[in-house]
Amino acid sequence: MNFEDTPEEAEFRARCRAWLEKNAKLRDANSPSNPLGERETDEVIAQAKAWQAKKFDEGWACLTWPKEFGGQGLGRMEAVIWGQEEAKFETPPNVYQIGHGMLGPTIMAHGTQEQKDKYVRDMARGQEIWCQLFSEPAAGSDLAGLRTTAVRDGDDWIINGQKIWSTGAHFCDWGMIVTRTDPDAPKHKGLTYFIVDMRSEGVEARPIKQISGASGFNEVFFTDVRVPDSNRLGGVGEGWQVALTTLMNERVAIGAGGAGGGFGRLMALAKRSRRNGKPALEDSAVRQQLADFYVTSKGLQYTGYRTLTAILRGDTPGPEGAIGKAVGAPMMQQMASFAQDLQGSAGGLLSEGVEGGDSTWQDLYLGSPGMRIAGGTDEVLRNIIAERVLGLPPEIRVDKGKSFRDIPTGPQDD
Amino acid sequence: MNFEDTPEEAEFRARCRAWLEKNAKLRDANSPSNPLGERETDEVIAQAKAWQAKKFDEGWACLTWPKEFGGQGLGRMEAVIWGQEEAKFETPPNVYQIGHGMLGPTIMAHGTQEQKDKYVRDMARGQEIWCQLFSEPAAGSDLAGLRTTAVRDGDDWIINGQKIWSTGAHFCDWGMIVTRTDPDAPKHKGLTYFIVDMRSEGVEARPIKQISGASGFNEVFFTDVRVPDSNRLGGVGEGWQVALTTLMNERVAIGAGGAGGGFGRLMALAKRSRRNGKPALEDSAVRQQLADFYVTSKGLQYTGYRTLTAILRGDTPGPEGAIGKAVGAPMMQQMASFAQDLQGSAGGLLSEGVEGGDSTWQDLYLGSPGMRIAGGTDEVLRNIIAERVLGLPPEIRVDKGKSFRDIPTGPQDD
Amino acid sequence: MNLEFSEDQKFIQKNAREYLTEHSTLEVCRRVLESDEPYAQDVWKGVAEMGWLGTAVPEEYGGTGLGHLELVLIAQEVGRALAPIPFSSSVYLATEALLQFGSDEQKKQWLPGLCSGERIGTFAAIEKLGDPELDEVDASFAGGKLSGEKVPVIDGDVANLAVILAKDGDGHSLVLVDLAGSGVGRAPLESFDPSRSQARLTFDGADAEVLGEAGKGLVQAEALLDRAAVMMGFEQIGGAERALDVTREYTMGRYAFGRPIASFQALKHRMADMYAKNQIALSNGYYAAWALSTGNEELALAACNVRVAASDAFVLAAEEMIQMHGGVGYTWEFDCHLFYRRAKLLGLALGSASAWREKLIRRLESTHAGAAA
Amino acid sequence: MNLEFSEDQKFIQKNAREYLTEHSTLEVCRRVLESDEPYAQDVWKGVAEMGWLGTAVPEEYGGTGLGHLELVLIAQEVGRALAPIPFSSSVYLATEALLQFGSDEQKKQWLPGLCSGERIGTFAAIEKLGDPELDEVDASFAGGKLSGEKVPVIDGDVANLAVILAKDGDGHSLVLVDLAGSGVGRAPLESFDPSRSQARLTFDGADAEVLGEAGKGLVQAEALLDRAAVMMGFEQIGGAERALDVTREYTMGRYAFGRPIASFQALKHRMADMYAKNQIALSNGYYAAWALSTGNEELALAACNVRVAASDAFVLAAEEMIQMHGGVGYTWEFDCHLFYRRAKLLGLALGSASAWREKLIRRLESTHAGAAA
Repeated sequence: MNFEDTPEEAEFRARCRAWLEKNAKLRDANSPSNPLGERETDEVIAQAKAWQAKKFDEGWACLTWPKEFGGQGLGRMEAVIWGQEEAKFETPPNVYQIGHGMLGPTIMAHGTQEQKDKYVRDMARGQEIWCQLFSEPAAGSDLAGLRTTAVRDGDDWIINGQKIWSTGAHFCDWGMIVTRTDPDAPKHKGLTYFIVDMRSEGVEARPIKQISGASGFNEVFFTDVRVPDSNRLGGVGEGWQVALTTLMNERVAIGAGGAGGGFGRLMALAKRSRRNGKPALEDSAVRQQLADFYVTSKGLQYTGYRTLTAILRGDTPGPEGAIGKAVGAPMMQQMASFAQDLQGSAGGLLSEGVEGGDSTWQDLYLGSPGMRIAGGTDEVLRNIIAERVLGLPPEIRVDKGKSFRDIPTGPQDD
Repeated sequence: MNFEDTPEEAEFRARCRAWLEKNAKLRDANSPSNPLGERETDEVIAQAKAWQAKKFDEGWACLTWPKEFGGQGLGRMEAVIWGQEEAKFETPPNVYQIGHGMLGPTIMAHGTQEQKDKYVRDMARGQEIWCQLFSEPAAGSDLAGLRTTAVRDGDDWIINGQKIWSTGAHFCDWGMIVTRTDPDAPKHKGLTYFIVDMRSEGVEARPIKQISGASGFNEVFFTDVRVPDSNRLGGVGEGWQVALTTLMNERVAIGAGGAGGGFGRLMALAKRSRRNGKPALEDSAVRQQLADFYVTSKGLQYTGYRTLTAILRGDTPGPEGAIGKAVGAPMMQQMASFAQDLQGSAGGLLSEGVEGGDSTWQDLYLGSPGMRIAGGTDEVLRNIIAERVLGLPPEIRVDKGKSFRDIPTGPQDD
Repeated sequence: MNLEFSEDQKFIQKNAREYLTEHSTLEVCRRVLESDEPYAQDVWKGVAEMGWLGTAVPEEYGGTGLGHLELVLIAQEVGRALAPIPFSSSVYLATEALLQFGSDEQKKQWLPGLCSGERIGTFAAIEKLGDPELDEVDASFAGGKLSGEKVPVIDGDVANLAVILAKDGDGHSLVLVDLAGSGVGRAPLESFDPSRSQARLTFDGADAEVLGEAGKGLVQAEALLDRAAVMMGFEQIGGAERALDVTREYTMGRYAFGRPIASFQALKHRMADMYAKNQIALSNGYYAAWALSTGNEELALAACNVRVAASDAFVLAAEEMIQMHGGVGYTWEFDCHLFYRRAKLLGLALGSASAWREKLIRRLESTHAGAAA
Repeated sequence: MNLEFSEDQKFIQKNAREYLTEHSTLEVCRRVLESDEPYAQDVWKGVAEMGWLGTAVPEEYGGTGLGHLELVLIAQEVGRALAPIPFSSSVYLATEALLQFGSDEQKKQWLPGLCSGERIGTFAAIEKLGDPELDEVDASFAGGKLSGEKVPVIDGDVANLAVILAKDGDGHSLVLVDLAGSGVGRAPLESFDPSRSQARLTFDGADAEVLGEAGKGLVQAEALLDRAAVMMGFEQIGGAERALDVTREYTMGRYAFGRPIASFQALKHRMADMYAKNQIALSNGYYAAWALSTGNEELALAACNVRVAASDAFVLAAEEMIQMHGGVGYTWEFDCHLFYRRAKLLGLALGSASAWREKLIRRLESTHAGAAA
């Protein structure tokens, strides 16, 4: 049990730090993170690509990937240390989270040698950006209910349908899509996974405006989009297994961000705000609530460290990682709501208005419902914990064993 | 909209009050009620019977029942006023809650004229006490799953099986029991309801010790107990409908008690206890929590008044009455737990120990889990609200339409 | 005992619902939210024509001479519709302040305009971040002139009449200010719920006159906030009820795993909790409405009860509404965020629920009602 | 970075679990609960023979010379077993106080007896209802004599050695008292969890000697409570984990409506919440154990974190345990109430979770760690 760096780790950390200090600026550590963020402009994308290229060229990209695929062949510990240090600096938004965190590993796990050679190294250098095309309007938490079809046509497949909640699809070059190739099979079967060129004819991405006003997500429409069979990842009908690899990584990624930051800023707000005729930070009820946030967020942080310890030992992260997001995302909403309450009437403003006020908490209160939904709703995560960690019985399934065509999808079916 | 008595009501209230003052002593209004209480001794039972006889003889028993059945033929408003006033006095424990609140109305609704004549008036005078025999060890929230059988034998029925959670069965003279008379029918069908003499051969009541140490409930074993068909209430196979009448009244009765009392005593405790170097009542966190209890308990009280208003207008109380118990019972547990926390280390004692301490809250913390379970668990009540008030779909039923014999009852069935 | 509204009162509510269902749809709320339009003038005009602005105002001052029992039911419908109009500021606060504390002359001067909707009123006490005590104000009144700043003031950008709490010598007074007068500055502020606008008001020797008794400003402001809290409580309850209705309907029609998501017990139980919270708020509201309408001293506690319960209920309902809608609930195009924004705004408008909890306990301590509860 | 116990440490934990599973069953807990027996002497003797009482005590003083990382894992198993023994009082408090503050002579005099289990120690600070500040004590020490009263003192009826916080001139000191000496009175008190006994201790000029530095009693008591909170936290987590395990098993086997009640989503989600709470407590525990074992200054915050999280987790787990068992969970004959009582007792034993929340914020304010969190 040790929370401190070994001498080797400390040395590596110092090297990361030195490179970062030369190439970027330290950021304010007290801002809460609001990951489901802004719509990336062309300028931001260009900055992100430049930053990734610089990292790649100087040996700081995709540290754990094999050197042959553009990585550095380093251990997970080094990647963690790099991540911790990079997070302390102002860098362009990470538009590679999905590609590097989920899709690269999926190709390396399920792709042919050709596919690995063709895509993975370029993905590491980041001059092309990747997105994921999973959810559909009628298939959210029940991902296996998806309806986008792919039909074989000679050496190609023809894709038709609609995807939704694709982060960054409007600026991405490549996507990874799950389609239904056999509607007569039970719903988890009959799915197939493809790599799709987002510039193909028939692909149209429309940004979705979120309640915060930002548009990080897209609806993506596929009309007779032609994809060569060589872009198929995994076997025909095996798309669900491939998708699970991707999803497992998603929940770990989102969970880790869920409980981020903001506590110091909340203490500072409590110091400035009035309650019961004195600064709110002197109010015992405020202090009790602050303590609860602190205890929970520290607990989540250390839970993350425990998961990391397991990963460092070579274990696969298990479903217990779901608690980071299951607890962290609702807590962010509660923190934001509490902060607005601390502001009193001024909390009903979007920003500024009174001395010291800004829009941090309002933005978070508007952004946090998305955190509770994207990448697995609170409800799905509790089911995962209940069924896969505690081994409780699954839901009674009315769709089990039925062919996809026969499953009710709306009241009209009754 | 009016919370105050009309002149007629005020006059009636004064009459109640005058009689009560002559016959009983005012009680301390600040004690929280702990309805699932003590084991009644013979002495207590004798006191209760004497009090009921006095009320009956002087015209204060079962006010709303028709005069022919020993009541006073008064309106519900008068009954409410009487109840409010009587509650302010020290009286023997009400061992008639089940008989007068639930069983009498059930006989009046479903009984034959003979049954009404034979039982109801005596029940009003209270020299014989009644209990309810519904739950079984394997049929708690799922009451329709009960297994106690009644088999026809000439003019009689022979009852075999085990009931549980019968309040007061060990001192009762009469019981009302639901039995299964047709195991091949689907489980809500095939039930029949009887009146049973608790002194019959083959009836054995064993008190159940509760976690509080008290024993208000019983297990009751039936071995070849013979009941004449003239004691059948309602038709053969119609027991479920008759039982529903009883249950509807039970939830209203328990719900009304759920949020009772104790707030003033909690404030007083907060005044005596230390926190943050001052009386806990000056601590803002304590005050916020007190306020929440107050707001919720007042809300429940007024919800009860709304229900009462509906009853006074002649409406049947609807399933929305479930919120009294669904919210009130868990709140009592939270209040007790909070009070123990206020006491700090002394809260870990059963009673006394430090100045001003008594066992009120410890008793309530031990008693409140029973309030959350008896007469419909929190979960059952939420289902009732969800399905019968909000009209949400019922649970997926794996037992629907199956004959009772074929329904899984344990892992061995799989 | 009769804890129910009369048939006549229910009829008024039914009318109000029908009118608003037709004229103040969520599209109207969205229109105001998405544009620079500070409030829906069409709805405001209609509501004025229906006579709702003067529901509790005697006919001699331009009102309809009904009362607060009728007004709270209309407020509930205004809340249910998320009507984007300055109803609460003008009716619960400015009009109510004049009704309670105004001289006959002041009533004659201002109430008819408020009832007809030609005038919009508001009330402002707060100047500081948080939930300051009422006496923590710096704005001051002397010699008929008001100076200082109030921020944020709901509907402060569209109101033309304001009731202001200000220092007045050693004490405090409520003063009336015509916002069209000189020495008044106003700057719109970005609102968390842009369907209800807010502003910063600045006074630099603006003409003002005392409303009610000079020096009694704190007591009067507190009484005014109590009264407004009851009406606002009904508005919040209306919003919470509709949030539950919409969520119920959506979850009945949305299928996952081959069944409506409303059939999943986790959602059912949470909708049951929402219902229970709404009912507890409503029952507290009934009692408070009775106390408000009869002038019963129970109002001091009842106002806190309904304010706390209704604020919590509406915020919970709106949060659950988004969550149970899933991904679409988080889109701009769905209406969930209209509720989410409004719930938060109304929950903070008269001070946070926490501040009202504190107020409740202070009152329980001073009335000894705590011991009798 | 390595947030995990070593294989050796896990082996010790496994052994402890096996031993307690065999020798400290719930029947033993119930035996003590239902009788006048103040603690299970058989289990105490066995635990002493296993060397657990001196886990963190150097061999020269009769211990096994392991450390606190091993001790917290044993504590977790003691908690899991609901062992009815004065482990926390004697080990986390009295033994720890001697280890941290005792002179070499004091250690030699007392530690061997504590490690062998012949002596039972306890600690007492509290005299007043609630969560008084540490300096709110009236007991006083002067000229080698202690006078005053401590109530309640867990295991105060069976301990023969006590560490007492008392006034000492202008300051406070920790003092050691042999409870067999003259001038010591003790009266058993009814415990909310009768499987752990409690008493009132009175001192009337009892012989006592200073432990640690005279006048530094408050600082030392605070440090001692921090250390004990970590070990107690693991004991609470052990209890919470077992409460979930038992509940899980019961709900899998109990059928209603033709299916195991564990298949109902409302129960599943709440068990998931219990699991999450337990994990959050455990992760805070890991960090605190590291800080405790290395003497890292992070202990000041980490002790609060684990104390708060573990107290809340165990109480929730025990409440849900009864609820999910339904009617039988409410019977004396089922074991749920053993957990329910123990959870509440341990949650109050070192001061309520609320008091630890307050302590956490005070420390965050003074360390500025709040800003860096």
